[in-house]
Amino acid sequence: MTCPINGPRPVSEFFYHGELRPMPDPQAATDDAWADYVFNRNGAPGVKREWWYHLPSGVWFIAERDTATDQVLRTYLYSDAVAEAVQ
Amino acid sequence: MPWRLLRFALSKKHPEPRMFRAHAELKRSYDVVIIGAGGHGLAAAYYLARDHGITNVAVLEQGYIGGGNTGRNTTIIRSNYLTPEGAKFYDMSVKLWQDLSEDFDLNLFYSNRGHYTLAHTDSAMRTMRWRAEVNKHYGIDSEVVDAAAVHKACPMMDLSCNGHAPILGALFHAPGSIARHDAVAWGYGRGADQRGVEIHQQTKVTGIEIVAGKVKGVHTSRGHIATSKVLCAVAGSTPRITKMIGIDTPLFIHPLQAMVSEPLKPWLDPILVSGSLHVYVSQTARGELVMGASLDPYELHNTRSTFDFVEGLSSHMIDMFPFLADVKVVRQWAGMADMTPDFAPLMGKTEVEGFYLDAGWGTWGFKATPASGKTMSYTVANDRNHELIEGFTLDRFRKYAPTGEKGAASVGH
Amino acid sequence: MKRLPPQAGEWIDRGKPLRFTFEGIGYEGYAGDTISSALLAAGVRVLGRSFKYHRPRSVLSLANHDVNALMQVSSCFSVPNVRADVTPLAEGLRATAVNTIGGVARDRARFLEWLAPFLPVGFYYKAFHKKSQFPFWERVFRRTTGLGTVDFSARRKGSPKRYAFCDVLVIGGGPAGLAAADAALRAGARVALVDENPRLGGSGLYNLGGADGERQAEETRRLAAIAAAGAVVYVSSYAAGYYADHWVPIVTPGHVVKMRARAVVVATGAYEQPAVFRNNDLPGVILASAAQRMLARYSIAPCKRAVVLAANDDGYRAARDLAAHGVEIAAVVDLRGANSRGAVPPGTLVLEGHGIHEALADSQGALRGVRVAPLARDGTLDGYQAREFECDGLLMSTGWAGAAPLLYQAGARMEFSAELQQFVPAACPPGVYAAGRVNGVHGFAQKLRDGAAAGRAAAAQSRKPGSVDGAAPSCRQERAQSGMPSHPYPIFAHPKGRNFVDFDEDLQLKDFFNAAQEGFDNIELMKRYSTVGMGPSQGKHSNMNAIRVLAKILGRTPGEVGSTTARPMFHPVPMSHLGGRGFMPERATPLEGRHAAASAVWMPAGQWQRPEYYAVENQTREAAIRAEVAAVRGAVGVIDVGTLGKIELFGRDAGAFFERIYTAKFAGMKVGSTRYGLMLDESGVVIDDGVIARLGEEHFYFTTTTTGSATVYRELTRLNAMWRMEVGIVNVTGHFAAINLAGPRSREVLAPLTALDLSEATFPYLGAREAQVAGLPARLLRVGFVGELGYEIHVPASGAAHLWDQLMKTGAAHGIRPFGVEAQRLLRLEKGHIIVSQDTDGVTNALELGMDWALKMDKPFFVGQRSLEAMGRLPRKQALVGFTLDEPDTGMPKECHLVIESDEPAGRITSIAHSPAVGRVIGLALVAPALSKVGSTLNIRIDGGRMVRATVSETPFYDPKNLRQKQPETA
Amino acid sequence: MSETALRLSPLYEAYREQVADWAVVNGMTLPRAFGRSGLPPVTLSDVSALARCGCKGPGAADWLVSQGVPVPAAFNSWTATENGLVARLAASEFLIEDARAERIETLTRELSKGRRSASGPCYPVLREDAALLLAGPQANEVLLQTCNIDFAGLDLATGPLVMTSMVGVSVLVIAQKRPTDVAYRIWCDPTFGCYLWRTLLEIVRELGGDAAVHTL
Repeated sequence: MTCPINGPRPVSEFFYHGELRPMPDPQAATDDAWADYVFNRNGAPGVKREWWYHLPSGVWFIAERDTATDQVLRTYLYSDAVAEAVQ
Repeated sequence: MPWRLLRFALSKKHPEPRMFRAHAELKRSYDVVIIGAGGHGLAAAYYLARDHGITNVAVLEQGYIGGGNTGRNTTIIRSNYLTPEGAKFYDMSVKLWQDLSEDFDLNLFYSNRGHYTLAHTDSAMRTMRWRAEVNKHYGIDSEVVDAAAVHKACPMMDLSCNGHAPILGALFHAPGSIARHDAVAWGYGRGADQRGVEIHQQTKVTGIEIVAGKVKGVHTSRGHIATSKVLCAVAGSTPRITKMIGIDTPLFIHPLQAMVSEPLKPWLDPILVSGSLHVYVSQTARGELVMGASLDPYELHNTRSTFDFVEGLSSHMIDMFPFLADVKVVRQWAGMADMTPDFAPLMGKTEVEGFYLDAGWGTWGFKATPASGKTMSYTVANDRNHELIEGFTLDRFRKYAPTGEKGAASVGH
Repeated sequence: MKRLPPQAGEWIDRGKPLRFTFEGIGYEGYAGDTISSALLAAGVRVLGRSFKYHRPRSVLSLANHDVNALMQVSSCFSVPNVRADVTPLAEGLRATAVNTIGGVARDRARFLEWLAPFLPVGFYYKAFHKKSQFPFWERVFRRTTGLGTVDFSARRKGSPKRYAFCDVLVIGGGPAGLAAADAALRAGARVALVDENPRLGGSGLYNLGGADGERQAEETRRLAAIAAAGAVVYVSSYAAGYYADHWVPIVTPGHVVKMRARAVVVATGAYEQPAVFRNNDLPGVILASAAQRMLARYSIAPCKRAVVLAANDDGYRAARDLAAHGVEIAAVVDLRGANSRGAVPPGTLVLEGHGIHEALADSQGALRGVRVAPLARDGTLDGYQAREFECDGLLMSTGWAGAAPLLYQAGARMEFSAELQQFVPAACPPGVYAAGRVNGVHGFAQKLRDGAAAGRAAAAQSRKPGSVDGAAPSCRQERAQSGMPSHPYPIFAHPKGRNFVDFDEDLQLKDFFNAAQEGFDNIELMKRYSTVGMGPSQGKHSNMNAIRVLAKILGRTPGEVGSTTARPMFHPVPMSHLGGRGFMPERATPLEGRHAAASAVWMPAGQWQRPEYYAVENQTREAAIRAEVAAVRGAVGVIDVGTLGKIELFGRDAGAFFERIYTAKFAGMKVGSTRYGLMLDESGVVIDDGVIARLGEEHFYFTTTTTGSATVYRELTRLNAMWRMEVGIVNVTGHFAAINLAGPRSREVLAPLTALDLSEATFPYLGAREAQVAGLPARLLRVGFVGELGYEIHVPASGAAHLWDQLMKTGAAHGIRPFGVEAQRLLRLEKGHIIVSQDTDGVTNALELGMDWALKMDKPFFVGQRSLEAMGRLPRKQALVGFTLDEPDTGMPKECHLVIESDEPAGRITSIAHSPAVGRVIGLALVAPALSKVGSTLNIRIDGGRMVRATVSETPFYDPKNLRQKQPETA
Repeated sequence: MSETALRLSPLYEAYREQVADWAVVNGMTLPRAFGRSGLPPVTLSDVSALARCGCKGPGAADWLVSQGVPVPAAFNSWTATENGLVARLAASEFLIEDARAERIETLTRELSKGRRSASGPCYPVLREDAALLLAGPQANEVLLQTCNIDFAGLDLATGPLVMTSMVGVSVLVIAQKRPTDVAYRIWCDPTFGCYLWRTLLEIVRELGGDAAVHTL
């Protein structure tokens, strides 16, 4: 796993949080839709955008990882992802 | 020497038929299609045929019989669960287990060893008491014991765990057992086969045909089958199947690893589990120590091994059993565990008519094999959830009513 | 067997004799010997017994695969399952064969072989399972099962593990590996080289074909070059497995080296494969390469008179090596047809188109001769035409199986080469290269070229990843020049069986046919049913033949049958090596020494140890705790709360941030005040609580639970990254120490140490201040967890001991006393304060706590709020209530005893204790909503199944109006 | 031991029983000697008494520049200053260490006022770290046995700083080239200090080394 700030490190130095998932508008969402957001996961294999955390430095970042092969395609800070989305 | 082995010496030709027939072709339609020829799928097929008279059943398996988590787990059987739903369900399972070898006429090496869940902290002791009290209420043989009782059961263990995590006591569950895992799949497979069920190995499901919210058929690598009922019993592959029909679930897949030592003369009688040290261990009929730890910390859909795992587990094994320093680890492996947020399974009917789930087996699926077969066959045959699985249905999450097995939150094995 | 005359390159040091015993009999060997080689040299023919039938066995490979010569070896304590073929001899070593009854020579368990006809493949599935009888049979099985014995007196060992780094890791120090290392070094790479033998060189130094001085010389030159170029060499070491990103743990004799390479060359060679024929397991039947190793390394003649079974050139080379050392060759039996013979010493009988029909045993069970028969056109042997040859050694050289586990683990795609009759890599992942026999390249010159090519490619890859395509092996030419190293089916049926495919598990040829007949006719099911390859050698000598047999049964090719996965470990690894030192981080507050000096009795709290209470001489635990409680209620106490998480929040949006993460409101919070907060997860489950202090408009300081500090900080920083508010979060958990000074006299204790005005008016309950205390910059919070006037004082960690000392000094006159976690638990219970994770569990949501005052549902958003809204519309499942025990004399409930209603569980006790302040047993319980009203009766089942009654009560139990926390100045 | 010092090293409990002779450095009680002379192949020293402070936030770099503190340009790097060093942790956090306590006191005072530069705010970070120094020819061997970083492969000219896990503890490590060897500075949370010290010292002693006093 390559931390965008600290470089390649053994995966044991990282904490995995799970997939980056947009939160629905709590006001607009029905109770069912909210429950789906809270509990359901995209459990199927594929390339996912995930939150990872480098424990010794406290850096959060996004990893694009193929969960079938464990291959990490790229990693970047969330702020960069937002910047990218804006552009 | 049992007399029944005589025939092997007396007959010229090996006197055993095939356990499961090979079928050159799939039929055009089946009453029920079961995806997954692991213990769960085959058990459901067996009870469908035996208890419900439904024999026009195909069990489809992309690999080979029992090649998934059935053959990768650490074979621990117990019913000392925390929730009433869990305790009752697994109690049924343990009772079925006890008769299974005779049912099948196949020796599963169902070996009653006694099961100790070690507590290293006072909060763990509290949880043990909670489990014991719930268990006892439902007639399950569990009790909280002190460190002296643990010492008596396993005098060679270092109760201080090298000073890292002194053992204060344990939850003792007398019915805790181990069994020969592959044979369970074979036993159910043979029994189902004998009753007319077709087992199709190397047959991959590529799609599920749904019309107006109802199951109509299954697409496979060997052609299309018409059916109105599909039971999905594929553990770590469940999300791939549910994705085909657009059902969302809380399942997430993490690898679960295990390792085994070289064969040793038997010395470890009970099954030991330590939540604090992330160790569970038992000794098989072959004399190997089978050891496991906690789930891998991130999602992954393959069965690769990591060295971190054997390092951590070995270190904690030596904390508990310092004299194992020179005992060698022969092999490590992994399975894919389909986890749920509340550590309880995901079973029963779904929003798609005729599509039944048998999933969410995380790290607790092997011991559930008979009960899941029994309850799922009932559910499929009657299109009505069996009462023992009502706490395990998918819609509990929309009711914000998880089944709190997670409250036990030690190692879930 | 006697030693041969001294020769150049032998591994034994004849100047250093070593005495040892085997099965209680004394022997002598030399330094450099293994246990097996010393025993062979001493003429011992039977080294062990087989697992199932207890047949006599001896050396097969002399290459770490001789699982039928496993030993129990004792020095200061006894080690099970030692591989005698590779374990160095040591002075005074005592060895016995494992798993015998009464010794290897007269193993009483050998009767099991007579039962063989009754014990077909999988026999144990077919009987013994009557419920009434299984326990008996299980005891019988447990007596016979297993190999070595665990010595409970063996001591804990933690061998130091070590990381290492290199550009190119070459695994295997044979011709191909040395060529690869040499080439990589020449390309300027940092090279590490691993070989499981005590010396490098591999087959280049023993597969000599009679007298290949040139080959030896070339190998020796290369070894010198590698040493001169500074390669890091690990001998007597093996790569246990290949793990992602070129991580390869190297198991050395003393410890594990975790090697991180930029590129890996797998030059692990091949396992020579046994032929299958009747009695192919007799002591004296060995692999040809094993014979060559005996000759060159240990200067032992494997026998006096040999028959060589050959199906390739290597067999003839071995025959010439035998002859060169004076061993008589009765015959070379070549499985191939006419004109395939290689060079043999003059006068040697060569029988082409013949095979071994059976091997014959002498009275000890060792080899005395073979019956050689011509091959029929269908590949079977014609036993009627068999000729008998007397011999005490039979060398098998019929083929090889690549030592490919590491390639499988690396994800190489393997394919079956019909030309080579071997699984070879078709494509390797980036940075992984195969060379030599494992790559299907068999000739010496070919191996050198293949190795050099791999070494160059690996060096280039290590400099610039992706520069070399690791996918296409450039070895087609070398493979094509490798001849036909392996026979396609060196497997021969015999009506009387005992033709073993798997020596670990005593599996005979017919077992495979029978397993297939029962439906176990794919390789994975075959493996699981027959247990082929599941023994200690993990199928290194059985898998390939099992695949061939199954292919034959199914009428397919081995490629179509496929191979099973090869998981780590390559060889078994001791747990002490894997466990290493066993690092277990521990945390200590800066007051650890002060607590120890005050006789603290410790209890674990995550990575911390906290004082449970302070022991007092001649006082029970209970009395000591009672006294601590009394001090807090009546005078003053101090408790180290430094384990609490401590986090600072800065920035314009800090207040708004808190609004979103805690259930309370913060927008209108005044500077210099504190507030209690509950933290939830998205599903509304309570995950943490703490006190939040506002120290400035843009500056907050808050505490978390002891176990929650790291996870809360982590999650907050994630939310901050996502929400992108102007907030800075600093985790100062360890950098601040915290002491809670509590009790009616606390103000008087604190006053002399600070200039801060402590009056109730200027520093009221729930206030927060920054001031100098005892000369230290401190933060003071007026909190009431234990329900008395109190100050939580936070100071930089290095000053904690000083502050403690000063408090104890000024407090002495007021009867100050340190109190521990137990006293605090009781004190807070009297106040009805919850402990997250004791009074809640992994699924308890905030609505169930009866703390609606802390849930500001009218806020726009906080984590968990939306789920609480939805749950608020659904029936509740449980509620946390306080209760008082009705009749304390009937029995004392414990935490987690159940509340029973209508014969069903209806809740559980989460906290309980006798309260001195209330004079009753009080507690908290999570109960069914129907039981949650004040005044409801709770029926509690206690130990022994007895029932006791309690009544739901209001909380706090003690000082319900919180007057004691707000005490005005005492006189 | 001295009763008068205001501050105790986070490592104090780890060596208290082995030390007879104490000194006070920067207001912190420290050993005067560990009772072994000569230069062992590797030594471990307590340098926690060095004055230290930290800051973080988007405006931290600019604010430090405004205070005349040299700021390392690259993430995860450090620069030596006249009496200490400035280390850049990840992107926008800094650790400043100085043998002169007054210098650090001034910075801390300024920081506590809530500082903001053009590029954003700068927040103070309390640094009560356990600070260790590992030196001698075998120092790298200690690191290889305790953490998964190839320190020998780092280019010391670039002043690399590594945040990693050492024997299970999060640490910050820099390598300082010295005339005869490379010394490693290690910082960790003070509550892990004693564990880290004891664990490292055990390995240091296995390698023939020992604890030593390092004069600040």
